[in-house]
Amino acid sequence: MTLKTEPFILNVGPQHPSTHGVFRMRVTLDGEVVVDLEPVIGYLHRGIEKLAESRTYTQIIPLTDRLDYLASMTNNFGYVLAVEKLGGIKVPERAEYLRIIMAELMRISSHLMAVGFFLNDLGAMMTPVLYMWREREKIMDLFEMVCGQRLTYNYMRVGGVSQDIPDEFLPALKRFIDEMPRFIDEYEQLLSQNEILLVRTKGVGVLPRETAINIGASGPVLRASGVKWDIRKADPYSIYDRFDFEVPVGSTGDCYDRYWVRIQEMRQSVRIVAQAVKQLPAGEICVKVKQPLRLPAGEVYGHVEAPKGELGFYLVSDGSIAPYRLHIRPPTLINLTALRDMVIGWKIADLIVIFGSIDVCLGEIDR
Amino acid sequence: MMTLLEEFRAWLSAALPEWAAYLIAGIVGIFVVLGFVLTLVIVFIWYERRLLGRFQIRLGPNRLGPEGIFQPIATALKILIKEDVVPEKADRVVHWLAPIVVFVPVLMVFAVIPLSQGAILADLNVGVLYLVAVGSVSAVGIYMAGWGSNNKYALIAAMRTVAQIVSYELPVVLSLLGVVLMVGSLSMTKTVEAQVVPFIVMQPLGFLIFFLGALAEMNRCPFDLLEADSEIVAGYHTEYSGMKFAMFYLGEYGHALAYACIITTLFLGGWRGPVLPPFLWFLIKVVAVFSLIVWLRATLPRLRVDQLMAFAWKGLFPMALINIFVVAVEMLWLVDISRWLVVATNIVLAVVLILAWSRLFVLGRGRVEV
Amino acid sequence: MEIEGHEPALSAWNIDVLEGKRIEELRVASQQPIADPDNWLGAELRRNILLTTVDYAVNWARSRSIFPLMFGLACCAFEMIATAASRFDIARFGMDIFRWSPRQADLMIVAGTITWKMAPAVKLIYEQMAEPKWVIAMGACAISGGTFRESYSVVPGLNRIVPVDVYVPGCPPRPEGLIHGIRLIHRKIMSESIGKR
Amino acid sequence: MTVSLDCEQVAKRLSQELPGSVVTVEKPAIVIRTERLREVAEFLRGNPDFEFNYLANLTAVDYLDYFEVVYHLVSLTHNYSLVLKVRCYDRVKPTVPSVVDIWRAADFQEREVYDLMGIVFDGHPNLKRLLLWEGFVGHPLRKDYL
Repeated sequence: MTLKTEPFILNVGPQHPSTHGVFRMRVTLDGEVVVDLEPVIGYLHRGIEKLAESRTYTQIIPLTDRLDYLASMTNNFGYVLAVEKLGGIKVPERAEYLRIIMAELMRISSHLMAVGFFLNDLGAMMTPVLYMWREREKIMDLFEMVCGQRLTYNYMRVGGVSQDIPDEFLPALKRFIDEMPRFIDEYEQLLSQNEILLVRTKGVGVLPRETAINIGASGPVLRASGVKWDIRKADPYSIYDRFDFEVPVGSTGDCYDRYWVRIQEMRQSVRIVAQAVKQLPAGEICVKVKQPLRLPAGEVYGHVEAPKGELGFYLVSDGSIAPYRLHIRPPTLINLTALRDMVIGWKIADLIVIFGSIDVCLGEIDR
Repeated sequence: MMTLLEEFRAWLSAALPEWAAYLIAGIVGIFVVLGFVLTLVIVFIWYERRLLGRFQIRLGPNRLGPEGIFQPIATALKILIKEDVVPEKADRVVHWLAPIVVFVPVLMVFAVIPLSQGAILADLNVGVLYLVAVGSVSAVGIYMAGWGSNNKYALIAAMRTVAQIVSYELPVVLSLLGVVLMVGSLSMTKTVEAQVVPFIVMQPLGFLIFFLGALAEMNRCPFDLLEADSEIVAGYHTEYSGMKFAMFYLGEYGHALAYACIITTLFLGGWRGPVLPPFLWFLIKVVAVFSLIVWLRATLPRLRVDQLMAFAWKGLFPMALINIFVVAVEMLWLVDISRWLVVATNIVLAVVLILAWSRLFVLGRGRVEV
Repeated sequence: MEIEGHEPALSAWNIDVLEGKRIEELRVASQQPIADPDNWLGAELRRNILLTTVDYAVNWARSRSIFPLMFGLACCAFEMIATAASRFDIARFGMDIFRWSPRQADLMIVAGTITWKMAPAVKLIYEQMAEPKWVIAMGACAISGGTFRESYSVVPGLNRIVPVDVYVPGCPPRPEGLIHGIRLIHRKIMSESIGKR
Repeated sequence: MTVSLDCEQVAKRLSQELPGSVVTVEKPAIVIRTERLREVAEFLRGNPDFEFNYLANLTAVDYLDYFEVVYHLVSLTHNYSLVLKVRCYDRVKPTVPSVVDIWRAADFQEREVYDLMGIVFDGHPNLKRLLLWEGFVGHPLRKDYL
């Protein structure tokens, strides 16, 4: 007499404490074990690509702010690089350095949120997140000095940056650069050897190397699986070839490696910002570009190493003031392709941890 | 030794017939203990929110009254007068009964706890047995809540409840046996009197097992699977609001307070203390244990369900068995020689066992092939 | 023991189709914004006598310990969490317990862009909340659709779906702005009376 | 530095290996015949001196008289990059062979192109709308969508 058990479909619905936004997973459970998973997205689809076709090149910059709202500076940076590549616009030296400083600070801030909420999914009641928020507030103060906003900066322009840094920016940045490694040591010391964290994440949700490449994963998810592919090194854009920094690479591709890679990347970003501040030249910050900007007909694919992966902008222009077609390559959507294989066989608690370790941002997935 | 209640009853029986004196004394005793418990629970709610704030480098509630003293009163009053929503397809009776079955055992525990020199409601000579019996009733209540509210998340929480509380009942009871062996009787007042040297020093391993088991019983971190808000939205009390939710909310803190009192009575020497009045000593120890519980809640991440079970069955249960055996042998020979020898052997035993277990057992790597 | 007579569970496909139908119905039904529940404005002037003590006690309890429901949709969600974080701490107002289940929450802060696909979920959760409930529309997207107003998939304003009590403008509004919004909710609660709820 | 391969050489090599598969060469990209897409993809992925094992980006553009599906390929081993294009002129039911079993990265991206542009990828295991809801009428990213 076999007891007929029935799979139990559970909706980890659009409003859930640890889906990092409006992401829904239709999970089929057998008891606590996940048997099947189907991600349902689109709850934040605002049609940015359609709106971009009816806006001039400069008006699109605020749209890109709201893509991955945890890394607005990097979105601006990627979009503006693509437009300059198509238009062949040369950017002054000082603007290049300012862009690098802002992009790397944004990477630290985004990784802080990724690791913080990863710990929150593990069950540590908001405490790690609030400590990491303390650092993020410092970075947000720096950004507020520069462009007056805390989250959606709209700082970069085609041909440079919108405002120069005020004079109290550099001392505050230097103080931040000196403190940050000490804070990261504090997190490592508290978290990396935490017994429960190790037990909950070591060997959980493994993404093998071949699958990672085959699904087109990028960023910390790809590097944690042992693939040494970082666009800042493989295809250096802007002036990344002037800085020396390592690319941390994981070994097994489990949740612990993704957490470890993000912590090491924060250290490398602090090194880059330190070097950039030392070499920061004087000079003007923006090339005079005739508004409304008309790009020559043609197409370009510019990609940038955003905190969550390879953020690409495919821009087709037909010579008018608005792009004919703008496609944004969402790194987090593509990183989620293998979510089903990584989660099957694990329990509900692991499903939340694995999903948290991929560090998604719904603004970018749904565009 | 006459407890305060018996003296009061003797004084009353002079004026009133026997049954009336007994009744009135009982009711007055209950009101005094309940009053003490509920005020302490309200203070603990405030204390936890402020302490959590301290751990998370933020200010806790400080707007109402000096340092936010009236905040829990406002919270409790607000929850009580909120609309009481019962889901349409829910099992009404079970849904209505569950909070009562969870909350009442928590209050019943305080009947046996010696608050001060003679202040104990019922000096049962089977005190510890009563504690264990009452302690495990709330698991049924939580399961009823999970099942009654016809909600998938609550059902998962209900399943986890039964597994967790039943499997942690065993180590808790076995570590209690260690204490009973040392005292020689089940009565709580005798336990407190026997603790010339508090039992936390006499048998550290027993204390450790009891403390971890108690954490799992009141489902506080790192074993707070039941209302793991990052996984199953609000656990078993997802579908509760208003008065019923207030009972769960106060019940949770009542559970923490109950176990804090039990730990102080059994392991930290109840109201015994050198200079201060006994009742103050009792309060200090209870607040100290509660702070430790809140500290754990603020820092540790959560264990997975199967790791929790593995920890209970492979970790705590065998250690509790060994602990009883060693304490029994000590009671036969060592205790006549010198008390401090017992302490030394127990500490060595604790260290050896914990190291051995941390090497031997790996908490479940559990990927089930599907 | 076999469990017969169990009608086969809906396949994923027709669950999606049902959801699509529900979205279309809601889209057609909510063309006009719902009036804001501001009945308390007039009451202030008419009732100049002192609030009855019961009203005052109940309102004091309700306003000083609101349990917010985390309803973060987009960028404003992170400003809402920043308000709850250590620097702009709303725990001081007794709001540090974030309830995830709508049953126990009384203030729904809708922070971010509401799309038509999300609208039924917002409406469902609003209806699930227990009775004395209030809604804050946080951010330009929740107030009027914001930068994405003319998009084909964005609801032009939360008040099409759910009656809104306080609008907090900004994209995203600063945490101080949200705290001011919460203070307005406090003032609104203080001026209500149990009778006329 | 990622070397973007010169389109003429690759086109010449492709027409040697798979005659008749290349339609034209437009500067940054090679336009492939729609039916031969899967062969070209397998060739570019398997051949040792190309080894394009990483599909970076897959998108579609509506040029009013034809749809164009664009594939940005990257070889992680040799650090090459290449752009393939495929055109389909049928506006009522444009179909393009799916490359999901060659590069799994295409799974969600093809579903998104189907959802927003209306191009059917035959051979895709689970071709449903990704971003919009089931009852949505029309495909928004088409130029003729109001």
